[in-house]
Amino acid sequence: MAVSRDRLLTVFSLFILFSFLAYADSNFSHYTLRILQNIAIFITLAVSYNLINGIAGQFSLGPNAFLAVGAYASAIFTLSPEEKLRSFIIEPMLWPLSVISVPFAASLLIAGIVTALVAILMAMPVFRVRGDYLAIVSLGFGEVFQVLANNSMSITNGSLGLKGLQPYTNLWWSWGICVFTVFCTLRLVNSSYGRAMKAVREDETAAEAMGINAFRIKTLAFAFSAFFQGVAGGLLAHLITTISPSLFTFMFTFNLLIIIVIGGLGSTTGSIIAAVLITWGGEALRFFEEPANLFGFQYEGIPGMRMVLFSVILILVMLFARSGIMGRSEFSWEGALGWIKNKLSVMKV
Amino acid sequence: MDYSFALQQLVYGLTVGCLYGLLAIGYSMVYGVLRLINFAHGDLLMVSAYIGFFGIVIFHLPWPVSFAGAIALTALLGILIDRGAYKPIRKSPRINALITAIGVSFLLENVALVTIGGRPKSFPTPGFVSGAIVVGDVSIPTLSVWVFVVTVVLLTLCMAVVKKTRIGIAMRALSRDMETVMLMGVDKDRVISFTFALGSALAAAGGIMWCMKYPAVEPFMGVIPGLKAFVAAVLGGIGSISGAAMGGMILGLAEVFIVAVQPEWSGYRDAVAFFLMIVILLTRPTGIMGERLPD
Amino acid sequence: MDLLLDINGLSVFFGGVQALNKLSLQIRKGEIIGLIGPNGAGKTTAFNAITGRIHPSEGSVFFCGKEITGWPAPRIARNGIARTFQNIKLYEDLSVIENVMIAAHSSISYSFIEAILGVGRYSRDEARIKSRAYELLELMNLGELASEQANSLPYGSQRKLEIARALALNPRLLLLDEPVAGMNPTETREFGQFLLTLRDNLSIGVGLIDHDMSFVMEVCDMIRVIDHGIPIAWGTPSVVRNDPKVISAYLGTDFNGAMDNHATN
Amino acid sequence: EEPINIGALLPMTGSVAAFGQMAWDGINTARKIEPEALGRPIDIKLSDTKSEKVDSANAVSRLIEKEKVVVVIGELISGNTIAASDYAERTKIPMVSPTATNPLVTQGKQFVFRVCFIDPEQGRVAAKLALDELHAKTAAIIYDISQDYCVGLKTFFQREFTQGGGKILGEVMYKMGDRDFTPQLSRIKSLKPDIIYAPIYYTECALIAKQAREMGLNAPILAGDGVQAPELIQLGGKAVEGIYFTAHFHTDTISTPMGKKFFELFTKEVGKELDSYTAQSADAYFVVVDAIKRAGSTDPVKIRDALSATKDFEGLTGKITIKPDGNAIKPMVVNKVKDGKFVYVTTIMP
Amino acid sequence: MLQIEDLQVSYGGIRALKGVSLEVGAKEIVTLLGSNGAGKSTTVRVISGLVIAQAGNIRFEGKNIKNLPPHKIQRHGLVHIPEGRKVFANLTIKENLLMGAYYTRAKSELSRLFDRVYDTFPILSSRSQQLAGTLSGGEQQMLAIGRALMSKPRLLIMDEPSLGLAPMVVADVFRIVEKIRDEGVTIFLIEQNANAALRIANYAFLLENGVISLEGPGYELLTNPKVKQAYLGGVSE
Ligand SMILES: Nc1ncnc2c1ncn2[C@@H]1O[C@H](COP(=O)(O)OP(=O)(O)OP(=O)(O)O)[C@@H](O)[C@H]1O
Ligand SMILES: Nc1ncnc2c1ncn2[C@@H]1O[C@H](COP(=O)(O)OP(=O)(O)OP(=O)(O)O)[C@@H](O)[C@H]1O
Ligand SMILES: [Mg+2]
Ligand SMILES: [Mg+2]
Repeated sequence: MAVSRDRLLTVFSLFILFSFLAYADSNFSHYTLRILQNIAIFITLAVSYNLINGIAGQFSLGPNAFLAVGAYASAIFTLSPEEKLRSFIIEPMLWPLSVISVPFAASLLIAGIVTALVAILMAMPVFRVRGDYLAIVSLGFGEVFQVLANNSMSITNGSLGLKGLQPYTNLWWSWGICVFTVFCTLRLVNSSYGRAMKAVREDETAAEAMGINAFRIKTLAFAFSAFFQGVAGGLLAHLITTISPSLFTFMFTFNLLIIIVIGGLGSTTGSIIAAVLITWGGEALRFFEEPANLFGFQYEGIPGMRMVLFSVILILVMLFARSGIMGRSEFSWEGALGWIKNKLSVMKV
Repeated sequence: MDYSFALQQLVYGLTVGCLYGLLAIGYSMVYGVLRLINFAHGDLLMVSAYIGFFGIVIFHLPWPVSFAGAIALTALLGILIDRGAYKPIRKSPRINALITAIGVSFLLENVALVTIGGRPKSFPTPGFVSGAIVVGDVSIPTLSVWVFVVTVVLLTLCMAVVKKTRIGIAMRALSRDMETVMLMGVDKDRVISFTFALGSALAAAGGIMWCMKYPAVEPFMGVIPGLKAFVAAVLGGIGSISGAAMGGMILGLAEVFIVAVQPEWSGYRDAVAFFLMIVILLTRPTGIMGERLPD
Repeated sequence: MDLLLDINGLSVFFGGVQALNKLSLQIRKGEIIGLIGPNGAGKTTAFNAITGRIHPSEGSVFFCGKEITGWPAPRIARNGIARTFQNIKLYEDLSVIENVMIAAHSSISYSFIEAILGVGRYSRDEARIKSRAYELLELMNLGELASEQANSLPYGSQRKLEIARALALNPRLLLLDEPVAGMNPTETREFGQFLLTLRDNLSIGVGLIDHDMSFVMEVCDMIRVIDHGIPIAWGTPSVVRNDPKVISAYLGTDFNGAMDNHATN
Repeated sequence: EEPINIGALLPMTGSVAAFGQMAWDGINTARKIEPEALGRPIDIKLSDTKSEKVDSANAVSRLIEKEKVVVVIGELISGNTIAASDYAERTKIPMVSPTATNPLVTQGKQFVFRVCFIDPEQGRVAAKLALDELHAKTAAIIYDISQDYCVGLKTFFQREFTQGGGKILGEVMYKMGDRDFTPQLSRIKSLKPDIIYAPIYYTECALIAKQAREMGLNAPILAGDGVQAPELIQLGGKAVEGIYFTAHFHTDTISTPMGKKFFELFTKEVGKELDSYTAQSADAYFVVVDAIKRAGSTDPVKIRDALSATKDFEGLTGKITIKPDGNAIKPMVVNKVKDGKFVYVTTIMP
Repeated sequence: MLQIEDLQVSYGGIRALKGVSLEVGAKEIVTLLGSNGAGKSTTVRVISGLVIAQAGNIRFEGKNIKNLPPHKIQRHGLVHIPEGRKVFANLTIKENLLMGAYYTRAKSELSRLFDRVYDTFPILSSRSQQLAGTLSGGEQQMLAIGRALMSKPRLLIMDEPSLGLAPMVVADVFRIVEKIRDEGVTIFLIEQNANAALRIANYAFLLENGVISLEGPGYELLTNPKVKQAYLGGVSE
């Protein structure tokens, strides 16, 4: 009974979300739409990154590598042969790649699969070490991929990057995939596989003593998370329509890390909320770089203030919201309805 | 590759390695005590470089005063950062401290950017470090000798502090069990402050020598050395001081020899360095000198 | 075939130190076998070697007639050996019921694709795992705490939860490492009763390490004593407690006096 | 009066913040000289790109949508300019980059312009300079593999130099942020080239020169426009003496009244020596204002048309003509470091 | 020597201590009994400052020490050996002992302290350079006690010193506890091994559900039928 009610509420709120998007699509400015799409992509990235870092507890610092692999895979597969011919001005592109061109949807799928395969290959070395050592090994892989992208002129066009991608990514693609990712992640987390991931996070020895093959479960989490990061990479590439290795530095990883920790490590809901806050907030903070008239004072606007404030806010949030916004808890209709009822009854009294 | 060429590269590699090592020791020290990857460590190098720069260029202080001031002020800043940003969250999960550290790092960089500006400043090099000693075909820059001597002295000093003094013993004890250290009547915050001060002073000393060698002072100058020092610290086994120094040496030498032996690979230099690190960690999952923590 | 576990000449080295020296031990169905010895004698090490946490340097471990020496830990667990740990290892941040459900992971029949889509055997399996977990919690008197967070339980309940979790594996052999450490004599006595019923109801074999001698002597059918990794005695409780070697290495000379004293109380 | 809004899309934070700050000085000073057009004041809206692509794209759409700018000046880095230009192109708002020299920037675009020459052009001139003026037969190259500017320039120099009969003995690379170049330079030293081509930015160039001279590698260094900043000399000191570089201007060649005015004002207000990023950004501003005036309207499409009809505009950095493909044709200057100063050597006409 | 009045502590929302009052007289062994999770460790952790009390009073030799930081309390001569020994595994025995005497600077004083500990535990002296982590459980317990003695305690709090130790070692530990008491150190002992504890205790308290439910001289509790049944493993007849 409660199950069918929850399902109904979920479907209903998705309906609201997509109606809102339909309204936004025809009424909002392009700038706002772009931010909305960024939000969707960052939710996708954060939710899948949270799976490996928060749920499975493996401190990976390599999502920039996955993002890069996905973005390049999808971009290489959608670019028209003419555009490839034009932009590879230093070394021509490698043959079969130079003539292939597939539809966007197919390229996203390819991006996901290729990235997941890369993750499976990486799992072997990465999961041989633990904790901070795992962090540094995965960070190392992120750097290695960036260097490879810079050097493989005939595949990636080196630091010149790929340009002229069609702006396929739109509100529907980005939010559709975002919702799909969240859906899949939640299902996985609530299944026995998700529980096994949490067990590995809490105590690997105890998990193994309960018959869980920790390496397999970690690899599953890694590949699953990589798949969606790859797809998100494809979306991002076709949103900004040009990519180059410098897009995928460890700063990108730091941003994602900040999102999932602020949201509450291990909470998918938290990742979603924080992705929205930080993506939107980063833009909102631009306000402080503009000249403004505050209470009669002429404020000159200091370029760079945005990042100063961002770091101060980041530190303050960590000092005062110890376990992030959501801690490890998740949104549930049960909880939300209870909360609303509570508020209502308080108001009545 | 002939003999003197190899020796020459050895000199270069050791110099870079010492600089990485010096930074890595501080990293490792703070990590060893607090299990905190202090991402702001590299930025302390930047701060000390600016202080040294202002001391000499703006306030016209003699360089020993200016350098000592830079080291002292950076040590103080290290303590302040700990008290302000890390102390309140000692009991939170480690990842929070990590994010806070990233926040502190962003803050230092961007405050420098907004107040001083992004254009690089030229760091004045005192005369006694210029020139070179030539032995056969190998030229040893005077600065390299200095870097080497200072590193060895500071390393020995740190090892002595940690191994022999009471506060050093307390530091090691603290790394395992904060609560019980308090039960011994030891004020843990004083020990931690001391650790931060020492680590930051090392970063500052490293920063000043870094600037003498690469005299461009700018807000983001600490990022790459910070990252490299982190790698070096991990390579050596985080928490181990001699390991950190050794990790720095290995990284420095590897970077130099990769390019010297295979110039075609110079574009892959970082990749090879990271690859080497990955290989070492695969054979020794807790670094070269890292201790295995039983559960 | 009642023989569950059959260890022969098991040795373990750490660096140059021999932690376990040619240990042999058999555990049959329906039996509780004690493993005792001074601190650092190698008892926990023996459990670790049996369950695949560490690799023995010599010797063999047979389980239900199959050689399992050197198998990885998860595989051994899935084959029916469950254990608890000397210092409790729960999944601390998870709920009590989740702790138990996790142990059923090896019994699920759905793939992760099915899990994501929520089709196929997914729902049926989940329902089965959940009801089984509740059953076990009831058995351990933890039913009411099902949705509590594991680390908020008092110590004794945590020990019980660890056993419930181990039982969720449907093991044929249960290895308990100091289950009553930190319990007072009354709690210990109750636990002993519980263990005996458990053995009889589930007809499993139990291997037991503990330093609480009145407990060990009461519940164990046979006892193996080791010292510095070397087996020094084997027999029924009454034989072992009077063995001079055991007295001098482990029990101490005033032990039997105290025990008798206690028994007559 | 309703002001005319011009967007400035600059990296004010992040890895190349210094370039952004230089450019911002240039645009601001230029605005003081030409504060209005069509009788309306000009308002400059700055938007930071964090030296990143995602933020470049966000920032440009914010400028266009929220700030209602009619034309955008920026970005400085080619990759970021490409990332931003896509949206400008779609919304038909012209964009003028001061310094993005990569040929790909304007490729296939109607609304994207630049006031700098492009890398193939500069590479060609540099090769000619090396062969004819410096009489080099062999060269070694050191460049930053992670910067499209450096990779592009290196490639075009290599082609031209080899075609002109020169020989490239070897090339070594580094990655942005590296500070130690000793092994790369050792390698170059062992090759004994007549000349070292270093198509890189000023900070690295200063450090490379220093490290090269310290190890006794004394071959002349030839660089590109990326090194023209006072920091080259401040950081490099004696080591950068004798470095040749292709450039957009030299303060001595500033001849137009407007240019002189700018130079005076800049020296007075900012007090720094004029660098390439400042000068070119100022030129971008002047070119944009000129186009608005000629268009007689603030309609972006008309501005675009006017921009593409820019002919022999007397800018700070010389006469600028913009071709229909968006690229600029302008004279190239060769400078040299001598006695701690940038010295004018010659001008090469397009 | 130590007086506690109406001590209240909660973890989050859960009340662990609901008003504990007790007193420890000088040069005695006083023991605190209670089942698992009754709040024994919490009580002593509050005393030594590791846990903050919400209400109540703690006086040590007349001075109020409630909610002082742990290192200050220790320097008053109130030394706490935590549950589970907690020796510093990565330090040598000697360094562990030095940690105990952190503020003793005078060489002569220090060597006297060392001598005393080495006299009590000769095994520590012969292995002074060994890493504490490699000691057996019993040896670690001796080290923990020795380390506490280095701090010249007037009141020694011991939280389950016999936990996880072999029977022979347990007997040793209890002998040592008595010996230390005889040397003039007051001892506040928490034990699950209630039989042994009550035998050596001068006075005992029983903690149930966060309050003291029973107190009296050790031998009295030993024969109290309620205690016998609930804590000593006696069978109800
Ligand atoms: N991972 C390890 N590495 C090195 N030595 C170890 C390791 N595990 C155990 N040892 C050593 O092996 C010996 C046996 O240890 P084990 O834990 O099996 O003892 P135990 O009999 O369980 O003792 P206790 O009753 O105190 O639990 C000890 O000397 C211990 O220090
Ligand atoms: N850090 C904590 N957070 C939350 N609850 C706690 C914490 N420490 C103890 N508790 C709870 O407080 C109660 C008292 O715990 P305490 O450790 O004092 O018991 P104890 O009498 O020492 O038991 P034991 O015999 O197991 O050592 C228990 O219910 C325990 O679960
Ligand atoms: Mg054991
Ligand atoms: Mg306790």
